[in-house]
Amino acid sequence: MNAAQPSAFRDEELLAAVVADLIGDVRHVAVGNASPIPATASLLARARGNGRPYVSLLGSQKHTFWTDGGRELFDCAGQGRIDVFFLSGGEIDGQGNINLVSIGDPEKPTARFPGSFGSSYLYFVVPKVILFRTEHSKRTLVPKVSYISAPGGSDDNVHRTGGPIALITNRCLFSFDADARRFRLESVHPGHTLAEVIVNTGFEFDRPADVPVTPSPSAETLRLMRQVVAPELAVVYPQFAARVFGYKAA
Amino acid sequence: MNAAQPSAFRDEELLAAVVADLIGDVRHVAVGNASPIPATASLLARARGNGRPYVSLLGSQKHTFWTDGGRELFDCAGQGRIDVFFLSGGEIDGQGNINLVSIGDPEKPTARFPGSFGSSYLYFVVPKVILFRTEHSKRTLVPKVSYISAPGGSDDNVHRTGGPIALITNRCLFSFDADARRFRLESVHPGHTLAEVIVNTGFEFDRPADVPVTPSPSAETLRLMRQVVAPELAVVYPQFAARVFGYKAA
Amino acid sequence: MPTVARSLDDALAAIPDGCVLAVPRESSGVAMAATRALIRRGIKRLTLVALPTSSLQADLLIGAGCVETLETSAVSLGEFGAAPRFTAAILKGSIRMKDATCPALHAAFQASEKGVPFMPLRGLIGSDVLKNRPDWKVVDNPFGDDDPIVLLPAIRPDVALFHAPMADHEGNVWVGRQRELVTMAHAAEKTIVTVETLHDGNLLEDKTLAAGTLPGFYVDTVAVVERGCWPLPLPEYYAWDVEHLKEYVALAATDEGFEKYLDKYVHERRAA
Amino acid sequence: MPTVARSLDDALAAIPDGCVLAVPRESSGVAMAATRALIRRGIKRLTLVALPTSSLQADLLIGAGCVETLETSAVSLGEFGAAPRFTAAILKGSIRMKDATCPALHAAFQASEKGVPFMPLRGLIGSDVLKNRPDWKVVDNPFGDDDPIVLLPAIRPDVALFHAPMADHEGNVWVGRQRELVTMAHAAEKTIVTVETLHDGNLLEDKTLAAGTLPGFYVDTVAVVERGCWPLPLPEYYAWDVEHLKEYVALAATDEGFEKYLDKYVHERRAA
Repeated sequence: MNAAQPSAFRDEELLAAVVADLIGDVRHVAVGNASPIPATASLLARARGNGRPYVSLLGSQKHTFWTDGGRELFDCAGQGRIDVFFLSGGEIDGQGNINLVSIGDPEKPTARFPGSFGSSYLYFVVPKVILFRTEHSKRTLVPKVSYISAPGGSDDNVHRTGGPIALITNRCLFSFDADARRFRLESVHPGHTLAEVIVNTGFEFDRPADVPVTPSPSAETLRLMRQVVAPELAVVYPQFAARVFGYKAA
Repeated sequence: MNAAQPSAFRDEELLAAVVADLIGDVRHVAVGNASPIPATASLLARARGNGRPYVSLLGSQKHTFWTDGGRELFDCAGQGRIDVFFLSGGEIDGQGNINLVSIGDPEKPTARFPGSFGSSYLYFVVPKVILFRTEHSKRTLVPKVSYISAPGGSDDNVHRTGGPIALITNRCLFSFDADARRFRLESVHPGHTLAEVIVNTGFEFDRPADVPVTPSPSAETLRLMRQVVAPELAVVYPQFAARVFGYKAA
Repeated sequence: MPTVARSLDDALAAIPDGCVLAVPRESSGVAMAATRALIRRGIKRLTLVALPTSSLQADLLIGAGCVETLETSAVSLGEFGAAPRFTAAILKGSIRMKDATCPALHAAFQASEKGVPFMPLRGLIGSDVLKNRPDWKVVDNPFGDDDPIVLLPAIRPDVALFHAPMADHEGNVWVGRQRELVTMAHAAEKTIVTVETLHDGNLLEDKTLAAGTLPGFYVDTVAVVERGCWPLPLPEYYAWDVEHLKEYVALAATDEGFEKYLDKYVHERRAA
Repeated sequence: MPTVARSLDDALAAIPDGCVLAVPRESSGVAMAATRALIRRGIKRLTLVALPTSSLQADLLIGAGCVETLETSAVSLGEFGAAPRFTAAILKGSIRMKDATCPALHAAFQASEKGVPFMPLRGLIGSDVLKNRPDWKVVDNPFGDDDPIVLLPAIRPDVALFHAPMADHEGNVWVGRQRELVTMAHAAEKTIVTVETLHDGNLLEDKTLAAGTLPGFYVDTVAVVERGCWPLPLPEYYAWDVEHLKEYVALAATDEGFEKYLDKYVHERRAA
């Protein structure tokens, strides 16, 4: 990530450590498919909590307890039994709206993404949704999304027990103010600058007078990730575990 | 049943044969708990149809295919996949209303039955509901039920794909005219009389000028019941099979 | 994380007076040993919701004065006849009865399972079941034209209590094809399960067993109670205790006889 | 009564042009051999409903011109990238797309399973998913106070088509914990299943297997097709064919490449 701390930790470790702190003390974290950094963060939270939270890694039958078919994830969230989930977006805008569908007129789009998956629902019912998008550019962080797969905020009369709490990118961490429906810059990752964040962000955001540097992961956090989490992670993400943690299954 | 045909067939055989004819050519008959005569009739229909209809004997895990829990019976009916069901009532009235709850003011009843079970739903969605009540008296067949567990008919705008088609008692067979919401006497069982039916029925009903005698079961019907149905029935209703058909499991 | 309780009483500590307690029909595994333990403890003012019917369990709890409100579709001892304490309580007016119909209860539990405030159901219109349920509503189907349909509010019990053939040390419970137990646990705030036996190994790691397993995630406490459904059956494991049911029916016909039954089979911890 | 078909083509005869065809996500058993057979037969004008997402199956059917309307929550080849024929068809406007969200599809199938005209679902309000679905309605929750909620009309497919590990000679199909397949079959008019193998004996008579079995009552036809999900996985039995998927992605990037793929893997009956 930067020249100052070449061997201390890797970018992925920093991001996972930041996400683990965002997770906090909860009962159940669910992580979508193909999300190795959120998975690392969740397993780190579990390692810190001596088995709490439950971590469901979707797409891995071994790491989910579902036995009621594909609906159980959503039913479980509807019951209030999923505390943290991760979402991303082809576009994310300054009101926390996410777009997983298309760019341009939805009837005649100029680009198409896979689709909204469960976001149009989960964004409303999971208390802590962490937006995770490593590519931090004006292409991804836009003033207004072309298509709202799920809105960042809702009118007061709309039943909503969840929503975005933060957005983490390769450059910085934003928190989300649900009342103001705006992001606030919390910290800039080591090796990156405020100016760089401003120039690469397509939406307006709040920020403190002095923007802190994202804290580096502690020695204990790094030890847990490398010794406890990496072997667990390798079952689902062997290439990632090998590349980031140098872990190879026996 | 009567002195005229002492050894030809038993009451239960006559009733089962009549019910089997009411079932007709359908795909699926479901029979509630503790209903040996409807069960006999359904298995007779299946024996005649070379395995069609499917017969579900509720309360017997071996004779039901359900694997989706207690709701599957009702979901199955809602899908239009149950063609025939049997209901009874502490009271049944001339409009086909059935009462499985209580006598008198529901707030301060003078008698209480177990409850409506699934009748308030199944009566609406099973095309052929056969009412089966062996006790034929003014106590059971009343002008107006004290409590409607399920109504015999509905207004035109009410979604209804099912309802009563007939009422069979120990004395006679009534058909049900859904448009007029009235019963019509179809036949009186051998050994019983029209006068006896009139005096023991608490509601008004239509009848032809000449009321036929319920046809006796044919030799082939009796053979099927005694040789094919009795052994199948004995798995669920051993005492009934022994008493009526003299069948004892090896 | 679910715990395996040291004793049945420990497991039942999470069922307070006055709570909404969901229990299954007898063909799905009724926690009768637990029921007797609750009566011994003197539990009071239960809102008992039996999905969708009940038999001896409701009758015992009612007779012992534990039930304030009962919501179910029927209470009956089946071939053993009417449920005497239930019938007596209704005629005396000593419990509040919310008569339902089986699919309505299934749907109302599924509403909680899905996190929605209500579920629609066909039928019911014109019945006194509907008429006596001011908490159920009739609306015009917005996808139809002059098409009334009933909406049922979600039932979210405080505790679900049932008995199953086995659980593992992680609290995963094998319920087989009794899938209303899965829905009941999904719908309830807490779930307490008694089981015949503890299974070594993780039920979720065997793909055949996993298909019939309620994940421990939904389970708060498991307690091992052999023949925990007695004198009711645990289908495919053991049958009704016919003689006992006959004795119950004879005794429970009167207030005094029922007290004798409690003394003999409940308070003395016999077969509990 | 369900039949065990003599050939895959026989089994698929009940899937006509223009029908509403329901298929599952790739982790539940996608009938890929059957999909290639349908393309060979030249099936046309399908309304394809993928519960709740799709990958190679939708991409192949779209590329081969079999699909008129697609309803699903996402089409993606996952780690292999975007679905090229799906993306091309959307940009060209050659299919009608009904974008949904996963729980909405689950609920709409459950509505058909329960015989109700609609199901409620939280969320969605303020999204363009909802805005682009005039067939979905927002009503005021009659149990709430100024509480808008979405109602989804039931989806009743003409045919459900999927692949499972095994079936027996009575047409009972073991689906394990993939229970959306049970709901799909309940919701559909007809159900056609390809399986790896035929099980001797009746699946419903084994209490452990029964818990994961779709009863033959809901199944019209079963056909045995070994590795019927190839090149997709059948979870817990076999994995993705990674090399094949890479080849697909490379070829399907262009119209001409996709035709080559069809010639090589579909029309030549290779591995079908």
